[in-house]
Amino acid sequence: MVEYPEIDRYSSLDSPMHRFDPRAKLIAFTILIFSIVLLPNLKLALIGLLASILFLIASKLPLRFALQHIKWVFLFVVPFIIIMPFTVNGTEIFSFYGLTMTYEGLEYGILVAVRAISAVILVLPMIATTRFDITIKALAKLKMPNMLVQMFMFTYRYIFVFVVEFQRTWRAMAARGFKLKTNVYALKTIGKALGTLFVRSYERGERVYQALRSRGYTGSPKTLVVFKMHVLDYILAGTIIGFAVSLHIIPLYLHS
Amino acid sequence: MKREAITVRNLSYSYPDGTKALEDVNLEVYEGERIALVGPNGAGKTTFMLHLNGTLRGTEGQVEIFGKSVDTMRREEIVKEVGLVFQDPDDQLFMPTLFDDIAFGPINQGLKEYEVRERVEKAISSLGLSGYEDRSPHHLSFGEKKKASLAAVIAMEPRILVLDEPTANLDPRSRTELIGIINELNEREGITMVIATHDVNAIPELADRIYALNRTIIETGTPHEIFFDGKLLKQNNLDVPDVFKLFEVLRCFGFNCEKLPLSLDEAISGLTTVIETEGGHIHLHIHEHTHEGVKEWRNKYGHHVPK
Amino acid sequence: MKREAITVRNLSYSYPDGTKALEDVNLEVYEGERIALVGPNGAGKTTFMLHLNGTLRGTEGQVEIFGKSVDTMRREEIVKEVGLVFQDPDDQLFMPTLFDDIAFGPINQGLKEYEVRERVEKAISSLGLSGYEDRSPHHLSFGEKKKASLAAVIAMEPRILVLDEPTANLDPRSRTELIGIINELNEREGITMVIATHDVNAIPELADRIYALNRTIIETGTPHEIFFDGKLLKQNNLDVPDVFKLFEVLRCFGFNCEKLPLSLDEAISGLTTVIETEGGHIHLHIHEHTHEGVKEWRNKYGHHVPK
Amino acid sequence: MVHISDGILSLPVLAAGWAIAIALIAVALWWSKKKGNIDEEIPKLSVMTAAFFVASLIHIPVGPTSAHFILNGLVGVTLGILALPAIFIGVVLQAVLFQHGGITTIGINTVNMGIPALIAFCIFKWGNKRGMMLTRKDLSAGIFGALAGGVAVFLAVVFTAFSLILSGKEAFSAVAILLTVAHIPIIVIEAIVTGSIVVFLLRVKPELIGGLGGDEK
Ligand SMILES: Nc1ncnc2c1ncn2[C@@H]1O[C@H](COP(=O)(O)OP(=O)(O)OP(=O)(O)O)[C@@H](O)[C@H]1O
Ligand SMILES: Nc1ncnc2c1ncn2[C@@H]1O[C@H](COP(=O)(O)OP(=O)(O)OP(=O)(O)O)[C@@H](O)[C@H]1O
Ligand SMILES: [Mg+2]
Ligand SMILES: [Mg+2]
Repeated sequence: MVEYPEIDRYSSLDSPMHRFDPRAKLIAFTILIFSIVLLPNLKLALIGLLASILFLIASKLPLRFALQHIKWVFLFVVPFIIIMPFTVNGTEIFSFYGLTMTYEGLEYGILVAVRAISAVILVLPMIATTRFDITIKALAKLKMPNMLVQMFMFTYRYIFVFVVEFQRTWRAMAARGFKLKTNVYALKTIGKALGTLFVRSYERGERVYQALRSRGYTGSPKTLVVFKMHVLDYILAGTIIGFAVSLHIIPLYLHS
Repeated sequence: MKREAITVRNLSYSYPDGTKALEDVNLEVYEGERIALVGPNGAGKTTFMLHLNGTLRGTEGQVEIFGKSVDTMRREEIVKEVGLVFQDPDDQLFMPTLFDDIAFGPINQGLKEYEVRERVEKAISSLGLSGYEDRSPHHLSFGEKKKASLAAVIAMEPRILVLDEPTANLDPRSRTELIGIINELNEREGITMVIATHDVNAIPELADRIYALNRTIIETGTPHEIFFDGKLLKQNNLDVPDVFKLFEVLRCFGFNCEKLPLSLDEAISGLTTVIETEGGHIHLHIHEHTHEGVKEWRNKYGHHVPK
Repeated sequence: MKREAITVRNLSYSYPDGTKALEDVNLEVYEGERIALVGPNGAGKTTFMLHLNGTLRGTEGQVEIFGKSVDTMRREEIVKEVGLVFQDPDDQLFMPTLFDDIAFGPINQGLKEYEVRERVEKAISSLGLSGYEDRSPHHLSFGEKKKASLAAVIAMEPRILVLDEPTANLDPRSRTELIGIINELNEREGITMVIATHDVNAIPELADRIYALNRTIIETGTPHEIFFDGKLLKQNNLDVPDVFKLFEVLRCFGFNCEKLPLSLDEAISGLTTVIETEGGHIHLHIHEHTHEGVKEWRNKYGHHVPK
Repeated sequence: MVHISDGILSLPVLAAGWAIAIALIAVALWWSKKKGNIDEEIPKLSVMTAAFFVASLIHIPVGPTSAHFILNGLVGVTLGILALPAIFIGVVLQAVLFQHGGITTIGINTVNMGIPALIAFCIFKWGNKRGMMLTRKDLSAGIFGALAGGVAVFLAVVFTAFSLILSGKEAFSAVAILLTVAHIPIIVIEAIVTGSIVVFLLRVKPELIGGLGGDEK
């Protein structure tokens, strides 16, 4: 019904990506993702895709896990691959009941898809190779505003609690013969179940606040986490950022 | 021999994340029996119970209810046979009023309105909740919520009731009340009961037979058989009722009886019988093995309190 | 006389929605004492505990910790004195890993990093949780979560520990373990304890004195005093340990002892003493008042099971 | 599916998304800090956000496929202006935990769902003030809750479609239309569900409605 987030399931493996300092990793890959999604043509995008795949391989994440996380983007990209070829004007490939498929359109559709897929692939070496709480702590070290850091921390923690809670409510409904259909009765009933979830979460929020206060919370919890940049981290981050920038700069020279 | 109400064969289950919660579980419950399911935290009691009404489906093995496999039964059929009461009543009470909540099951069963009303009324009155129909479950006390969640399930008139930790977090009076209600449902309506509990002192009053579960079924037997098996108990983080422990102590002082009592009522009748058969009195004294016996007894339960 | 650790005077509290949860509560706890707070569901135990560290502030009356009013104390001061362990460990384990969670309090106390690490290590090892530092709470069993939430509080080294239903939902071994840990903290570190619980069988092992709460303080006394007061118990949905009940029964059979034991250990020493003073043996027999006595006893506890 | 993935939008749209999102979040946090005790709100807000996040993981059958709840209308109705940081957190977590949406599009996705949430909040408040004239309070809450829920999703879809169209290529308009049409059943579903949640909350926990941090309590 509802599943746990398991993005950091394989964060305890060992690979160059796992050893990469989390702060440097976040910055370098974010820049690379921005770089790739803004690439103007298919050739460059394919280079980006290739690089993304290499990073994924370097992360040693199991293929099945990777595919599970990547598959969603296809759902979003498919309409583009199908529709673009018929809506972008250009050189005709073939015509079909008045629909014209163009070369430019096809290329554009594929470009969008390649950029989207590369970006999703890169999220894995960036996020899935670090325990998620450490990623949040890295964001804190990178000066993300404290209020947002706290929200990430607590929200992430309580997602797990509520997944379990909602699963139980859902099972209790099923145990009394409820079946999920798309009719008004079922939807209203789901509304009530969700209402229950929200009421409980609100009450839990109050208790959590009380528990926080009981442990001296004054609005800005800190954590103990030691990050240490090694020479290798600088080199790796420098290389990735350099690559990201050169994807945009080198073609300028090649064209001129 | 009575009919089998629940038959479980070689049931195994792993959660999607790989946790092996159940492994090769075999069990049978006869019609009208009251079964206690005991086992340490994380033993798989809750997981097992979710299989009894098909909420979870084993990766292997099968579950039969009155001879029919749950795999082949339709949801409505299973739900009519097996009522599941969850540990945390808040998981189960999700309608804005108690009436709506209790009516939820019967409505899903497709009953007519007057039948639904009848069912709700009966369930409410048998749990002593009359007058609470329009209250919101969120505003009830914990004990009332527990009763309400039981009412919501018995309104569906299942032949089997599965209860997850019915006495947890209840104050003593509510606990006694709930035990009384459960036994009454068993006696009056003949409902078969499966009860997971950590409350060992309640077991003698609540169960005819115990299954000890720790991922797989370790042992089954009457409360007397199970509570006598010190090794089994120790290996599975289990405990025995205090009354039983005390009579073990009394035995060290020379009290002589065949069957150690588990509950207070058994203790009274036990004492009476022994006194009658032993010619009017029982003699307690310190004999040569008393201190040794007490020491052994302490070891058995790992009592930490210094003498 | 020992110092007063907690002094509560005329404390009243109503929730914003108007529920009067506490009314004119008066109570004092001496340093190093272990207090059990008993009362039916909804009696206000949890509400009361939230006042002890200033999380809730009474609409009337006041709470003093070691002679200082919580109203005038700064948050950090109160938190250093009073550690509160919540009933549901998920309310309290709000950080993503066990280490962060246990370190949370000490960091807020402004300790240096190495001190924080020391505190965490000590708390973790005294609860037997070594090796769990990097685990997230949702991968822990219920019993482990309970221990973790206690570790998180003792890492702050409070002089007073307030525990809300520490034994609920635990399997018997975890329960025994937790009781042992609580008592050790009391003995070794001299921590004052206030424990709300429905688990009457644990009270003799856990508490020197009982406060019976039902919106207001009904009574206070040693476990013996409270458990002897049948009327008080009945009026407040309370119960007594099974061992005590059983000795009441034994008394009907002619067992003669001044102070009925509440726990198994007391029972053993009680039996030994009585045997020694009575010249080597105890005589149990059915005398003219036995049956009457048993009947009265049944009435007292409203036992529903037919003879 | 109103989370746009990476690789589709143009730089100006992405940049504008981030700029507006950051500005709105800053204003929201500043505003609630000024009005009340934000320290107290943060843990509660986070826990609520977790609940909304979990709710949005639920998929329900729609014809042959299934859809996820969006519930941005409800987030608006319950959290008020704090809906913005909540939605931001949700969007980020969706992107990094489940790869729904993208990294570069976090800004624009926050805007596309957040602004409709605020509009839903306003509709609900305004509507309920008028609606008090109806004889039954929960009827009015139900109607305007449903309206808020439906409108919020509708606007989110429209905003998303516009983001696509604004990204240059008029060719995207076909996708945008497809997206909008595909969401019609979801709008109806969200309206019904949001309406019934609001009615439920009004009965059971009325303080949950009308913006956390409680203006006009
Ligand atoms: N949704 C889940 N996903 C993964 N593992 C789970 C899930 N639910 C339970 N488990 C694990 O399965 C095992 C059995 O859990 P279960 O809740 O059935 O135990 P239990 O006997 O009911 O324990 P308790 O006495 O504490 O209630 C435990 O190891 C638990 O951590
Ligand atoms: N947040 C709240 N708002 C309004 N009323 C509340 C709130 N929390 C508790 N109450 C009410 O206050 C009273 C005391 O509740 P409290 O939780 O303190 O009882 P308790 O003794 O801890 O009960 P239990 O044994 O079930 O844990 C109850 O009537 C309860 O319904
Ligand atoms: Mg369980
Ligand atoms: Mg309580």
